Amino acid sequence: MMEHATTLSIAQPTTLLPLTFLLPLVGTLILAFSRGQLSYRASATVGTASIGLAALTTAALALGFAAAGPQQLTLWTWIAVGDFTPGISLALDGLSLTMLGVITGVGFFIHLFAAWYMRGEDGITRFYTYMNLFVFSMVLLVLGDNLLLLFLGWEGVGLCSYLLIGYYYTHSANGWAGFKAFVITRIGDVFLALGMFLLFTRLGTLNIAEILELAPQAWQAGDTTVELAAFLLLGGAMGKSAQLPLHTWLADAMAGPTPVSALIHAATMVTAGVYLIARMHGIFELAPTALYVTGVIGALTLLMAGFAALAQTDIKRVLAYSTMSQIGYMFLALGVGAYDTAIFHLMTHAFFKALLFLSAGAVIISCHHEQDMRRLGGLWRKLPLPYAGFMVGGAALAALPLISAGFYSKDEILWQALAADQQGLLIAGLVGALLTSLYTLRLIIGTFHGTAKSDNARHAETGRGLAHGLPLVVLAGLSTFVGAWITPPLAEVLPAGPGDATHVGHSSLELLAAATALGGMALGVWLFGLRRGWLRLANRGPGAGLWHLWHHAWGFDLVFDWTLVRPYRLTVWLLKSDLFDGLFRLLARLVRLLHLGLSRTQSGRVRGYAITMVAGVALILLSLALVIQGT
Amino acid sequence: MELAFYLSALMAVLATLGVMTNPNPVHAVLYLVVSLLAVALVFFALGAPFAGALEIIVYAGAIMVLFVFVVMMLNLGQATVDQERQWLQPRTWLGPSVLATVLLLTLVSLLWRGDIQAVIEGGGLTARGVGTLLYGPWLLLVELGALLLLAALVTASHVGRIGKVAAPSPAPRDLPTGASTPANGQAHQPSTNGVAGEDV
Amino acid sequence: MILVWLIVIPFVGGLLCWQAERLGGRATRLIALATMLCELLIAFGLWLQLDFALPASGGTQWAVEYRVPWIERFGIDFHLALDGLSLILIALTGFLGVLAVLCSWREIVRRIGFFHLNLLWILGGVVGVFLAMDLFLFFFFWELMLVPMYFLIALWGHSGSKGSTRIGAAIKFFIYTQASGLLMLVAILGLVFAHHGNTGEYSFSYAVLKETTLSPTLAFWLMLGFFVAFAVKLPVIPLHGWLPNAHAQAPTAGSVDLAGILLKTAAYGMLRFALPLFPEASQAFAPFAMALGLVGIFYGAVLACGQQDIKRFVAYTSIAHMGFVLIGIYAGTELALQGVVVLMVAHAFSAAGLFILSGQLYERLHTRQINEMGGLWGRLGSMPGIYLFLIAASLGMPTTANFVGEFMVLFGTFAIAPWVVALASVGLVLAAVYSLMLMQRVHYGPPQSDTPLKGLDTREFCMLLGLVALILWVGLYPQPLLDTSSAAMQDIHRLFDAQSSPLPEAR
Amino acid sequence: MNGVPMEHGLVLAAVLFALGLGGLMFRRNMIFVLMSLEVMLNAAGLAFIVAGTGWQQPEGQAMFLLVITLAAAEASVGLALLIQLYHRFRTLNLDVASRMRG
Repeated sequence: MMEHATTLSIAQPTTLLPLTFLLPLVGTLILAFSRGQLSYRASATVGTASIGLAALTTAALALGFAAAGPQQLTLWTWIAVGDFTPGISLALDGLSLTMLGVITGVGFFIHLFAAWYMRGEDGITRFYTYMNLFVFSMVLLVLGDNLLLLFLGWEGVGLCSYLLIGYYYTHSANGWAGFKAFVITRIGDVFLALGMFLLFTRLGTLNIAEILELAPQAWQAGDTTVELAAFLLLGGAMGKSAQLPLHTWLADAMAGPTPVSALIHAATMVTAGVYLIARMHGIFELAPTALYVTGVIGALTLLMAGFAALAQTDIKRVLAYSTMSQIGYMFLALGVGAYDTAIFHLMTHAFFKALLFLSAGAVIISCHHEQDMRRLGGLWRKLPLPYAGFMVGGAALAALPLISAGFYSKDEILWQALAADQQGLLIAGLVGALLTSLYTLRLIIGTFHGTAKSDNARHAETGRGLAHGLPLVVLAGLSTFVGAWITPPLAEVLPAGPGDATHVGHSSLELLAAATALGGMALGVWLFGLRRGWLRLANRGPGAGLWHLWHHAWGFDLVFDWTLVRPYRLTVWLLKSDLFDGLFRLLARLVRLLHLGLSRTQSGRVRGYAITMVAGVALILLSLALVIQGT
Repeated sequence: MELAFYLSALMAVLATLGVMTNPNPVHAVLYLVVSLLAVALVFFALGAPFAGALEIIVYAGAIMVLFVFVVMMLNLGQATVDQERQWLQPRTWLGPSVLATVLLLTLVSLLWRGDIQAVIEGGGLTARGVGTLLYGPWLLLVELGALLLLAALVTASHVGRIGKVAAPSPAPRDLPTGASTPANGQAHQPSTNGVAGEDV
Repeated sequence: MILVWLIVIPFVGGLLCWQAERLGGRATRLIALATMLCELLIAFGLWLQLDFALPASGGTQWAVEYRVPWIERFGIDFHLALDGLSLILIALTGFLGVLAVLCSWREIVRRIGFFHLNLLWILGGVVGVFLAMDLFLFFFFWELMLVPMYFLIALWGHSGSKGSTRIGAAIKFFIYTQASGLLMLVAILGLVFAHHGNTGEYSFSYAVLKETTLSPTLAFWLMLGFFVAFAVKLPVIPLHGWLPNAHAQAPTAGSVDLAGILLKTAAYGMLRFALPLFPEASQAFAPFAMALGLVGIFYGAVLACGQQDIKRFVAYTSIAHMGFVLIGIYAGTELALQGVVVLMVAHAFSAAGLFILSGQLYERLHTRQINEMGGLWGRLGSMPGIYLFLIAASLGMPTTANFVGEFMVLFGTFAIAPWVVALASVGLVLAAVYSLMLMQRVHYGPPQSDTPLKGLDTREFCMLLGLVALILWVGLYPQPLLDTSSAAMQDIHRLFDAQSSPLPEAR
Repeated sequence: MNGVPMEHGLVLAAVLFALGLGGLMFRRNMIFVLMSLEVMLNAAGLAFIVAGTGWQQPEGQAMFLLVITLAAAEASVGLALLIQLYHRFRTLNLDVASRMRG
């Protein structure tokens, strides 16, 4: 079937479908087997072009999709044993198309930007190999029509994330950050795997469409089994999407190159959990408790991460916590049953967070790898383009009313929460919006305003070239209301949210949300810009304690260190000498001891032997005599 | 006859005690000869004259002669006697003696249970009976005995050889002859006899 | 007759190698290589020629059979037979044999002829184990493969750290396996005598003994004898003591054979003998066996983290992987059993690859201590990339064969024992922990020096690339493998099925 | 009195045997050890004769013959060893030859 993929035709979208992942795969293979023979330019070209072509393919698919509708393509049967028959088969519907667009579209611009960002680095071939492999895995994740293929992509993106976080391998800390990311997400993956096992055992299929069809027939809403399955899937999503309490890896993941953070840890991979829950919405619809817990986790995460983002000094860590917070919004939306809204926010978030990260990357390279806010400042004249990127992206992040993409999606989430009658979640969302405005302002003011606080910042060099400018401009454009015009074709795939039916009170909520965002911004300007009141607050009394707590993101790392890492290390240390084998070694030692004792009797003196023998004979005869006497 | 038995028994025990306690090797050998002769008398008293004769000829005669030869050859004189005196401390012999006594008492107590009703009156058994038995059903055993003697001969002549030291001692030459001739004489084993004869 | 050739070729090849030492090392190696290639080709030819997908017709489960009487008085036949499972494992033996010869091309310089004699005789013994359908013959080959392995470790091994010597490792290996073999012999004799008691005839034939009626108690004890014998070889905690030492101290070729094939003989033995001979007893024992498998997964994973010697590290990960195999075998569903087959093949590839790489690292660095490594990524050319791939395979990354195997086992077991699967899945996290820890400590971090080391030469690169390709092939399209073993696995699965439906009479 | 009770003959054999055994154990000089061995063998022979005559069986005397054969063989080999010992160590002390200790 593979040979069909070579015949390009827009009229038959199915034949185009494999190209979306084959192109990145070809890129990966070319780069991986070049064995260091390619120049920088050639590597970057191959790496970027493969994703660019995949993006074009996606565009063609989108055009075809309008006419032809959902597609289905089976390449080959992966495993066939009994009724266990997952295939390497792809399904294209509105949801996957949206994800595909985000992955290849945003991915292409990030790859392009990376060609500028990574100049002068060693091992660019390795970088693009991993990046292309990542896109390949991510595409398979969203296109897979069964859970096992989805899991293939799911693990693949995790591996690429690990590799790219540890890209600068000469620093051990980077490697350990990647390690942490992989292991924590793997914990989530185990839950997902268990969910797969459960669903397959009960429903006899792994095909997602069939599962969604069979589940309502098999279970009543609220049935324990289906709740359990939903919780297991949720566990997988929490790990991948850095939701409480499996979120600690994301901040450390910033050790990777900034384009990696933009692509993997903001735009695509971390939102895979949202995709998973939206994809499996049929299960969650039957499991109200799990769905509610999803919302609560989202709300808690968005608050926790919002506070933590307030107290970070590394600009990338601020963005990392804001990513967690925004995904928290998406989970909140999922939790109230507004799947399409979550995906919509996923898309806009991909635009503006990629923009923010790329702008941050531009700042970091321009300032000679300086990424501590306390050592930046006053850059807005020297770096106009990144400044503009930060302004537009920040506006979208803080949901500046009307002109930003973020406003439309976040407002929709809050409305859906209200319509679902979840006041608690709504309040959390509003508080989170306030926090978002605050830390966004702090980030922009700290980085671009005031005076330059280090030599690196004073001698910032402006980035040049198409690879630097084009991604920032395009993403900035998409982060404004232009991006909000894109309507994902989700109506066929996902059920309508609770707020789609009526619009009573929608406008008053919009006003409230807008007021919150603007109020937060005003407060931020006052706190960080005009009066510098923030410093006074953060340095004194309880403020310092809170700062410390938030700076370490509520101390989750410490908790995990004491509850998991240290006990595990202790176990390793205790068992190091192989306890069970020790039993056998003890046996061997005992035998040796006996051997030594017995060989002592081997004196070599004949008389001694004779005496021993006679004593033995006497003993035997004596006992014999006694026995005879006894009878 | 009973009297002869008990007297010679007493003599045998006393002579053996002498063997065990005497520090002088030559005296000890002589005591041993006496002990063997006493045992031979016991045999006569019990009515086994053939065995008694063998005892005198082979044991007291041939084997003991060997011992005497060796003692004389090694020239064990006063030094050995002193050495033996020094070794014969109570500390040395007490433990083994107790052990041997225990064994003896056990044996005796086992024998003294009184369930052996037999009384030896003597007579009745002749050399003829023994010969018929040996060359009848026990022929294989006789062959094996001959083989054993041949092996002993080869072993003794091999072991007794003394490296590169000159002056071959007479012992290895004498030992096989002395050991095998009487035994062969009793066994009437021509083939072994022939071998021994060639050796001599 | 072709089956006899399969066994004879390695033995004759070994003798030829032994004598060919006079012609020089190169001739010896070429002869050994040709022998193993020949073996591999025959296995491959059989695979093309025979059809294993369908349940064999004519009342016999074997695709090829060879039988001549051997010791008629005790009913011992020289009985060889081949089905899909045996064929897969024999092909694996051939392939790893080729790898073993290739990977010792530079490493072994002393007594080359005798080395290859031992190497090929091990492989011959293993092939015999996979083909023998007479319990006496099986025991014969089972013992036969131990002796050359002993020499391989004792004569060409590396003396490791902290006073663990190659001789000590060899002796430990021999005592463990020999003791277990004796236990198996006792169980075999017990079975034969039980059969004799029933029918008045002696027979060691697999097919005949399968029909023996046993009292439940006796069946349980005999099953335990077989199980313990195989458990030592698999290995199952707490009978694993020989494995880390033997793996670490053996030469690379020995480690490859040990991990790749010798461990598989145990799984094969369980599938072929322990289960079919004693279905009820095995069924009753299954929860314990699965628990032991779980313990193995955790224990191996935890201990791997504490190792300083890379080969010991890989050895402990083998224990963890074999835990999955054990769980799959005793789950008894068709899916789990097929998963076991895939997992065995996958583990053979990945562990062999890691051992080969460890050997190559040793050739370059002259140390196997992890704390003397670090930052090797930039110094070794393309080797770290392949290392990374094999590490990914060992932690069960999808697209690799290990993933297919592990997940089929888990999918298949979940219906039987969900809690076991839930706990075993935690082992997946631990697999990530130990695998990446190895990667981190060997290849990441600040380099110890800047001088580049020799990259992979053509021989090494081809070997490793072949492994990578095979792992990917099985990971993405395992169907040929599954079709081959399907009939054999269905037979075993039927035993479990027959048990779950109530049967009044004991077999 | 008519005849000797068999027990008496056997007890005599036991006494001689025990004496020989004692000598074997506490003597260090090899020549005495060999003599003790002769005494013990002789005692064993005596026991055979006593039993043979007691039960009126010729086998006892036949066995005695074999015992004598054995004693002769033993004496020849033992004395050869003794000479060897004396040449190696210039003494007849048995405790000196203890090289085969464990």
